[in-house]
Amino acid sequence: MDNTKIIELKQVREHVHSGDRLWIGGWTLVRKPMAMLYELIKARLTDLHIVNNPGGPDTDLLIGSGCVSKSETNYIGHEVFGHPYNFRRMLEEADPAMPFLHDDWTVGTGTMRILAGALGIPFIPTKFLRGSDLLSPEHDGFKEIRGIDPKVPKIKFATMKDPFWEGEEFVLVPALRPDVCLLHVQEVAEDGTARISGGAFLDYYAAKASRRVIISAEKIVAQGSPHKAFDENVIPGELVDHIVEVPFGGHPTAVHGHYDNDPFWFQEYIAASKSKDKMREWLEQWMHASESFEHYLHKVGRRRLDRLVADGALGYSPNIVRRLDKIKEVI
Amino acid sequence: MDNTKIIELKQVREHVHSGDRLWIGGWTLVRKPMAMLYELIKARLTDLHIVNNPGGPDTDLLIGSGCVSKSETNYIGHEVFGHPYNFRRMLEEADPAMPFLHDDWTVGTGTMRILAGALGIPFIPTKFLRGSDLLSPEHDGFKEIRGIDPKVPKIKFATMKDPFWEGEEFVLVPALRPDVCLLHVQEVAEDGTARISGGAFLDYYAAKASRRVIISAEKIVAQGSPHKAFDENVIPGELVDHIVEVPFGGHPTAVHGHYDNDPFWFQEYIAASKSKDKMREWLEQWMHASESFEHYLHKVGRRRLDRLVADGALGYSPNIVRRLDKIKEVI
Amino acid sequence: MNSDYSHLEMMVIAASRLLSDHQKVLVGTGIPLVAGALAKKTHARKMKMLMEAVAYDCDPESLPFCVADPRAVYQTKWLPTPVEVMGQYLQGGDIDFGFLGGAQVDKFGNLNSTCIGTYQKPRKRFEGSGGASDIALMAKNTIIIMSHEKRRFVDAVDFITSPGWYCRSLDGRSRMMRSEMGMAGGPYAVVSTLGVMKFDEVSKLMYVDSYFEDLGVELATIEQETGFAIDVSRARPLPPPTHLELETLRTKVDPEGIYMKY
Amino acid sequence: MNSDYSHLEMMVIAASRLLSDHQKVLVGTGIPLVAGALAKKTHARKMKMLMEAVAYDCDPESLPFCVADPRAVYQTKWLPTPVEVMGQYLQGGDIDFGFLGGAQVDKFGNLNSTCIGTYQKPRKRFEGSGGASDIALMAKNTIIIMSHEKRRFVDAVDFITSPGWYCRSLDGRSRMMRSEMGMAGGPYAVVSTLGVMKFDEVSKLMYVDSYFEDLGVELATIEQETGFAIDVSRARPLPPPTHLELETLRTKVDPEGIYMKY
Repeated sequence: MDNTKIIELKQVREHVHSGDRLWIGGWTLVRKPMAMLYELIKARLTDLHIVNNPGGPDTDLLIGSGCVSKSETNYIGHEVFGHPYNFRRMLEEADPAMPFLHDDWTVGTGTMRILAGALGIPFIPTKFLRGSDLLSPEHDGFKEIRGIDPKVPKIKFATMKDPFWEGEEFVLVPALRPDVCLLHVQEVAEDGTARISGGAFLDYYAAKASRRVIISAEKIVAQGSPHKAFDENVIPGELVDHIVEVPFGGHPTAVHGHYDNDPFWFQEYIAASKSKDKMREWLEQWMHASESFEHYLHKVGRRRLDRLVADGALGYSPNIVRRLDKIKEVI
Repeated sequence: MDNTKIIELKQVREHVHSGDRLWIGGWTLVRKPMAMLYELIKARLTDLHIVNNPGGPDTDLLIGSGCVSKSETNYIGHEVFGHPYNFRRMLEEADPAMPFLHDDWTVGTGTMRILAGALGIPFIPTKFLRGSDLLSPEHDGFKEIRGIDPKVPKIKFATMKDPFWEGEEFVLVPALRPDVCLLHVQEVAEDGTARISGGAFLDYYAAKASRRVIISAEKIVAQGSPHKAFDENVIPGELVDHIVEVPFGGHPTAVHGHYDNDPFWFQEYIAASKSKDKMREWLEQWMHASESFEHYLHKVGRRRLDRLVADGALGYSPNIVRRLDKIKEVI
Repeated sequence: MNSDYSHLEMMVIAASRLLSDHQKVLVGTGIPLVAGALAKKTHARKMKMLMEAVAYDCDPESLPFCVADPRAVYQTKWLPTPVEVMGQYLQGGDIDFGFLGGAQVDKFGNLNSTCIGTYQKPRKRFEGSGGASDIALMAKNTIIIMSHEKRRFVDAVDFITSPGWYCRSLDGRSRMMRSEMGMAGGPYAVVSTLGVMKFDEVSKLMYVDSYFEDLGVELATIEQETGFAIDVSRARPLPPPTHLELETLRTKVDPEGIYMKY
Repeated sequence: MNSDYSHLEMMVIAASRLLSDHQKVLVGTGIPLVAGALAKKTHARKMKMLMEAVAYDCDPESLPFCVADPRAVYQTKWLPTPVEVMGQYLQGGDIDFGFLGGAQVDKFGNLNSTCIGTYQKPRKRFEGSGGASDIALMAKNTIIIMSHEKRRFVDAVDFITSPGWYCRSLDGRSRMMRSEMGMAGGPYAVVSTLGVMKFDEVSKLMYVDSYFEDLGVELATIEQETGFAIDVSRARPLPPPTHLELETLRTKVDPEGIYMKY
């Protein structure tokens, strides 16, 4: 087996560029490719155009790091852990020095758009969006750059009457076409074949729709028994350009069968993200002052990581405390 | 576990009606729900509207039995075994007593159409069909019934310019909306959850897009270990209305891991299908004079069936002779 | 176990009572998940609970933190992606109940989870729709669950993220009744910390259907905490939690108090 | 092993030589499958062979009988459905070579697998497109493989199932050059029982690129068996099969002679 796809974590910087439309795999708090994103932050990338649907700490953090100029997604947040203060601040206190455009969508339309991207068709009809202010032309967050920026669809949506069946009015939405797709999975084979457990979300579709695909995995494995394994092999190696082994590479998000969310990280991060100054300190300490991801994990500490480790049968850790207001009682 | 979905094979007749749009699962020579189709033939159903893509001996046989008045599919044939003489005869020697309309499609568009059906959207754009005579309005096989028959889309296709990206001209094709979907699978759980190995083809999509779903299986099983099994559970029980256990229920088509194609069946069937009279005799002998599917299998004979049984590791039988012209040399 | 109970608990219990066996219920992250899990573990064992990211028929042993949590897939029989759950089941019209929260709800059941103020210059920006807009549009019925405060129960939401009964027209320029737009579904109930609201068959305006009398809630309290005139004439007291409901909620559904904040 | 070989074998070997490592090749049922398997087992081990119904990277131990045959999935690493193979990989423009047969081919490489005579009242009806039309349209290159007979190599096919270089316009009323319609791809070669034909860069007309001289084929034979005037001026003899090619075909790819009819 050739292993020419294997890279070092730091090399991720060579394959993601300022201005790229970026799909980040996983789902809000789960299986986010955090270690790879940390590299982009340390490389001080700018002008990223976020297209993942939805976003979690990955997206809020990239925004707070000044890496993002555009996002079109359905949600940015930390679920019950708390609010996405970096994202909020960008919209509530627009900063002329850091232009940021946001275009709102929904999970249903984000799904249809990346499905259209995977199918290689430029648009797809959907029943979603009707009745919502999201459809109103004045709420088109990319209004001012449509027809100008070639990485943005010329219009946000179109409507048409179904000519085939009952003649209902339908909404057409444009395909999502990410330039680069970053995923974190449980296992990847040397040829790039990715194995995911506990839900693949939109990872396969995003890999198919993207021009470049980089996968970090808890473990790089030899191909193993193909006959047995094909049900778990979610993404064919052919789609994958580069792979990198990063144990705990999804920290602080949860990776089914490996580890759970790290509530300590969220407690500290969310507190810091409430102000620009504290956020700057947090970035300095956790990103720029961490020479490597190993160094970052060392700072997190073995004791905390051990606590996150998933129970084999359950797929998650029964030991973590999931209420930030009660964390101190326990560790 | 309630088992209210389990029916007898003969009850299939109660759930499929003359005039239904019928999706038949599997693919040409593989995993066709033959035992259930035999019931429809014995019940002398008429006016079926075949929408499966593609068809094999299942479709040619239903046509030869006089059960079908309309088909919209991309292929009807027996692959290398021989030609679909019943289908051919219907088009080459139109019989006013047996009106039959056929509308030609492609695997790509059949796939997009059933995908649209599963998504609940009335149409979908596709890159396929351009450049082909299949797009020409004069070759619309359902021309005379469009706008009249509510089970047929009002138009065959539409074209439009992509308003979002490069402005390419696109073809829109209508969703397929089967009334009833018949599938044959390896295992089905009592709640209807279907397990398929060796390729699911379009079975899941068809089940999702259809109003009623009936599944025959080599074996009905208790639910088993759900955590372990979910990768193989292709169709959720919720979609499934009725299930029936029929060992060899896919004969003479191949069922991965269970048995292979029966070349003897094809040899005899294809020879008979070359003339109307011989076809009538074949139907009498193999369909109407077989009181039950067990009786049919008994006529096929244990020796022939044993020879078809798949090797566990390979998934197919290494023992069958696949050249009809050489069959006699071997058995 | 404490025999006292909170408004939060009563809200979740009242919501769970609206669900029953043989329904397919799509639950959003947060409180809806708690109410769904409670129904499934008490009176609606055969209810199918779906989550937008991953879960088709989910009966978690431990409360999922979000709709993609590994806890949501434990022991599930089929593991879909959002293409199936949202693209096919929800868009296909197969979901009986959608279960949503939000920052604001108005008298027509429109929900806002986008922003306060204008969209272009929001005073307060929220996380965004997630799947809420889709669920409110395509589920056969929607249940909204939300703390009852005047700033949340408003005459008209600042932004219609998720359409209720009187919502945005397709050209984005006016507002129309949902039925005029050929949209099925619509809000069935709003369950709050004070009671359960429903919508008038004809006017589609919110009214009080029942209230938590056992917790000392009076109809005047509801009127006071609602930012528009609300009909309370049809209201009746809701029976307090049963022992089974409270015990299941406290010991099996949310023993950590993640949402119930014990 | 016989050192003689047949026209059929030379056709399959000539076709397999057109494939190489690192290509993604979508093969149709029948002879294309034999040629694909031969390439994969000789000089193109890393070629990915796809089949429309089920196979993504297929290297069967026993020749599949059709594109859904259990033999096609033996040892594959990823098991797609037609939604992935056709809807995503082919439609997405990811297939390097499409490999097709048919009943008729014309001088522009249009293929007919639908009918002889008119569509409405065919003299002879065939099985239909299957995936052929899609593959001919969306693969980056198409290889056509077909027995060389005058009735098959025609001036214009009775029905354009699969578009070649000069095909049907979008309104169905006229014919246009493929490039004018914004369609990529197109026929790269026609491999027959007599030789290998290609298409002129400018005129897009079929010409003879090489012929099976070792089997006694003369250019006059090809002209005779072709139903339109064909340019033979560029033709050169094709090297006969190597020992490895013949032995692999006979002992590993089609030992049963299913397609080679020993």
